[in-house]
Amino acid sequence: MDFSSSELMAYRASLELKDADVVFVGIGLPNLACNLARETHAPNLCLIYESGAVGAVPERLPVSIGDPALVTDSLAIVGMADIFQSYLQRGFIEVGFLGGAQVDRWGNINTTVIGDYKNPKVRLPGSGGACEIAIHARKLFLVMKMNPKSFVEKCDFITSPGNRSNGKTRKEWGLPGSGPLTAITDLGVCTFIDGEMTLTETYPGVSLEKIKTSCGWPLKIASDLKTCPPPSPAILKLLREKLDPQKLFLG
Amino acid sequence: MDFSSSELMAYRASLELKDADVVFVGIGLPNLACNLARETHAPNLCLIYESGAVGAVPERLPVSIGDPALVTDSLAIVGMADIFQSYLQRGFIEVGFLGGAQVDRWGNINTTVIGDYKNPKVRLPGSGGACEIAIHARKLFLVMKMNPKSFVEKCDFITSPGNRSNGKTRKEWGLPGSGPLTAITDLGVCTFIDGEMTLTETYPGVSLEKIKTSCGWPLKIASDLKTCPPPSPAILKLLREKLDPQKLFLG
Amino acid sequence: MREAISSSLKNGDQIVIEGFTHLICFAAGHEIIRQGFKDLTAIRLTPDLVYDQLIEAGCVKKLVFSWAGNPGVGSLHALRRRSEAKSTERIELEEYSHFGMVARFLAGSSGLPFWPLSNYKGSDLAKANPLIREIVCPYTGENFSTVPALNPDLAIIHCQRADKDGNAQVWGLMGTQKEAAFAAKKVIVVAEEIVDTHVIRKDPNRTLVPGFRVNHVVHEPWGCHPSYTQGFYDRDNDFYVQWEEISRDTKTYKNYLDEFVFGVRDRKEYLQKLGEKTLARLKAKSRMCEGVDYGF
Amino acid sequence: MREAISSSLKNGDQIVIEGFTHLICFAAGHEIIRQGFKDLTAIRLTPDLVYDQLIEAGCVKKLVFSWAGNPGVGSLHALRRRSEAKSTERIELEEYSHFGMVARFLAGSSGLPFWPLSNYKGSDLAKANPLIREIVCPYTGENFSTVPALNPDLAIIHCQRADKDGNAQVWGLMGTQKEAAFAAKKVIVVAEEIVDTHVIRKDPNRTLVPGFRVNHVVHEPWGCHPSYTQGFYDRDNDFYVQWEEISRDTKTYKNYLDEFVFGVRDRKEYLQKLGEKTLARLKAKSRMCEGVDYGF
Repeated sequence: MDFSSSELMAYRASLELKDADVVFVGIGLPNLACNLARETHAPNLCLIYESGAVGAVPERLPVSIGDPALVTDSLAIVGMADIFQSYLQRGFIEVGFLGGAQVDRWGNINTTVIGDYKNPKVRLPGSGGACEIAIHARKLFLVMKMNPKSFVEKCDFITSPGNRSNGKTRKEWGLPGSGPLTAITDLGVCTFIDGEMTLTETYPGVSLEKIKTSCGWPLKIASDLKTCPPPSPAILKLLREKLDPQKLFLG
Repeated sequence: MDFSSSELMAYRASLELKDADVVFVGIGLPNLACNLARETHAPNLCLIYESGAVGAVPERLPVSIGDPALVTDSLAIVGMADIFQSYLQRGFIEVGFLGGAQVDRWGNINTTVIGDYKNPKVRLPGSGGACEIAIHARKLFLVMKMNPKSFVEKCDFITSPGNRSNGKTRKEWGLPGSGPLTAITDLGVCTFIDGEMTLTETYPGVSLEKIKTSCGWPLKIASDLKTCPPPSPAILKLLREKLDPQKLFLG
Repeated sequence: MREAISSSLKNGDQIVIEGFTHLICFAAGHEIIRQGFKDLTAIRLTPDLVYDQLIEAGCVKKLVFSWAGNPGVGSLHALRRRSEAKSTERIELEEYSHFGMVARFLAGSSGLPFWPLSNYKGSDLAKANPLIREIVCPYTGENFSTVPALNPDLAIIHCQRADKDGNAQVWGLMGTQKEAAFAAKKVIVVAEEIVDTHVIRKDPNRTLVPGFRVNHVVHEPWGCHPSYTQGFYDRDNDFYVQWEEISRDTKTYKNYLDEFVFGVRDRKEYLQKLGEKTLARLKAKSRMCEGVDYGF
Repeated sequence: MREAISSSLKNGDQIVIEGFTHLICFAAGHEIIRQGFKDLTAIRLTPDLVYDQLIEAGCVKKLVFSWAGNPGVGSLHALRRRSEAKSTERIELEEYSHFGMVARFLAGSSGLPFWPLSNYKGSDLAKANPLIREIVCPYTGENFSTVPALNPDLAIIHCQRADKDGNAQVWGLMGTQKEAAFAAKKVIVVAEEIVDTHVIRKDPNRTLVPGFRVNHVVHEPWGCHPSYTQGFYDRDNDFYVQWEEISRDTKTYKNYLDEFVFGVRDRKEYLQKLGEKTLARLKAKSRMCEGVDYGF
């Protein structure tokens, strides 16, 4: 059966979600993963968007996290002060997803600049809510495509702290959230072991060599390397016909 | 024309209000004064209650500051966090009224205990919102009946700071509000001059002697002592027939 | 209600029954008295009659508050009998102003251990309460007061309507109910009406507490009397006035508790005792607003 | 709108046009461009297209923000052309995260010079922005980050309906509109509908900004396009996608501004240019909710 790496990423990410989890959702693949989980094993997932939508049930795939489809029929709409103070900082967000332009072995993420901060080669959008999600989410998952430009030895700028940043571990910084637990990429899945990204699953038909050359540092490989099971035809049908028919996020 | 001291106090307090003032209203005489002002010279008075009612137009005289009549047809209902942070602490409350069990010459008010704090002779209700109103109201007026027990040389406890408390002036404490400007009593009206309560108006038929013996310290008397004009029959009619027909607060 | 209280509360807990004049859940307070809990730390801006009854019934070890009276009427006599020089038994008091209590709930609901406020300078309140402290602004160098976070073991939130998952909607005065619900470790939502979730979803801006924060949902019509619920029933101001008489004397106070708290099994029986005439007098005259459009 | 902007704004002011995806008042942004204001400090969590247009038009000296992109589509090219190594002209940037910006508005709207938050530890953001500082909790001794208060000279708040006094009601996403309105020195309320005050008073819990805070009220239907107003019109996602093409090239960008900003006298003419078909495509399909009872 044929499927794209984006479809596989969305499917694999959905497996990390448990029913009734309270999830802080971004746009793109994480959003697809959440909607897939709701359609399959986690019907009571509570989707929260930083825009203030709580328990959203979007009729259409939202193009932005402030889409009106996230408001209609939500369980609650609250101000952003409540989202960041009473939901996130209070510790009620159980799952967060992040991605970015660069990630290092400790799961530090850069969404700010490529190059020097004051004189950047590329000016990226910045943190948005990413920094506080990285700090407070009880369980943090990374969803990013893997290549030597994005999986780097050292981030040009640490927007969102991972398991070890600026010379200290999370514990030493006293960060309340879990920090990155899993990185779901288009080539395989990495688990953070002792805080460091370690390849634990490859995708069907992806060679270990391909993965190694796609990572900017000598990636640790788990001794018991598994192959990620491919999505079933039913899952693919859901993704293609119901969840992203316009292929907005599924390449 | 015959009238009670409460009627005179409500009338006199109403004269301190300007049209469109944003007023933090308590229950009792200040509330009557505000409603009288709305019926006469200040129709656009904006009444705010610490319970969260903004621009209230109570159909009946509220028995408590959380009365449902303060909600119906208000301009806005907000949480108490907004009332204290965004309305009062932000400096948007132009007028506040306070009273209490004891007041001293500097306008310090006690609504906490009579006697020692840890072992009080009488346990009073406490501050409620009084302390923060005394600190933040742009213009503060006191409304209290005068007798030697309530107008005292020294308050047993300073709940709400006046113009000079615990050895420092308001300025030295850095308090943003005006502090007490006027004290409206049942015998006369005092203005705070250089922070100290000074008798500036007597009521018709009230002797200076009576006032002096009703105050617990040698009360300063203004050289240009005036007599407060009595309320007109129209004002009395409003107070008795429309604003407090059940005589809840008008003795 | 019986099961919700017995499974959520234990002796010595910190409890908050929120609601500022509006939505004070007397039904919960009476159930706590009936179940005979002890050594509670009772937390409310305005203890009101419901906490005075908890105190008289011997459930309370400590009171955390900012205004303790019978609004517009008089004193809380059970409290006064336990807090004045002549008192034989005493309860512990921890006292703030309203703003200070609101700030404590804000800290607790925001996951911070403290909250800064511009308050208490020149007042004796900070001297009387060592938990009111100071902090320096890193930009202006000014001093500001702080209060510590409140994270009570249990918050009881009354609302007009909720669904079976506890998604609770409130209109009219909101007091500090939202902050209390997010600050507490456990939450009981008590509703005048249990509605289908689609009723909640049709107007999501009215939701004050999301279901994922709620441990128990109780359907208790008239659960706030003598307090009130906007759109359902008025405050029983006559009762608040009579209470001054009832509560001043310990014998009449005991008789009241015996008849209206211990003498009934639940709220239904309380309402029967109250009688049709009282309920008819207090029933709200409808003042509907229009709906708004959530379409796109 | 013309008079409201010209009488409220001056060169060099700090301005905030609030609204998170929802209720972004493009009509106000375009009027500011037409009137040719200069050296503005433009403040928004998400600068979005409207601030990118202010930047391209040369109105902005400094940008204060937390996420600068075209949501789900791409970059803000006017900004990138003025913030990267190869840029010939530069604008000043002051950068936070969303929570940091929300906290700055919270401080400003609460009358405090700072706001504490648990954030930024381990991140480079605090290193890049010296205004992010630290404070120590007086109870636990822990360090927390602080951000300074924002009190902009002017806030522009779009809402579904307001009365002539500026009492403004909003439903759907509320972003940080309330905080911005209370933080600012002057406030302009822009409404899809001007209603009689009794419409506001019938549902007071929906009021986000009270009239006494408002200096100008402007009636501007479709004032947010290509952003949206819940219950009135949908977000023009197609335009946001096309914008990537329009804005990447300075010539097509200039042509757009010439035609849709400088080429029209006001919002009415902009809407005529947009055309009936676009408005028909975006007009909201009604989804009314029910009213609630405010009686007692």
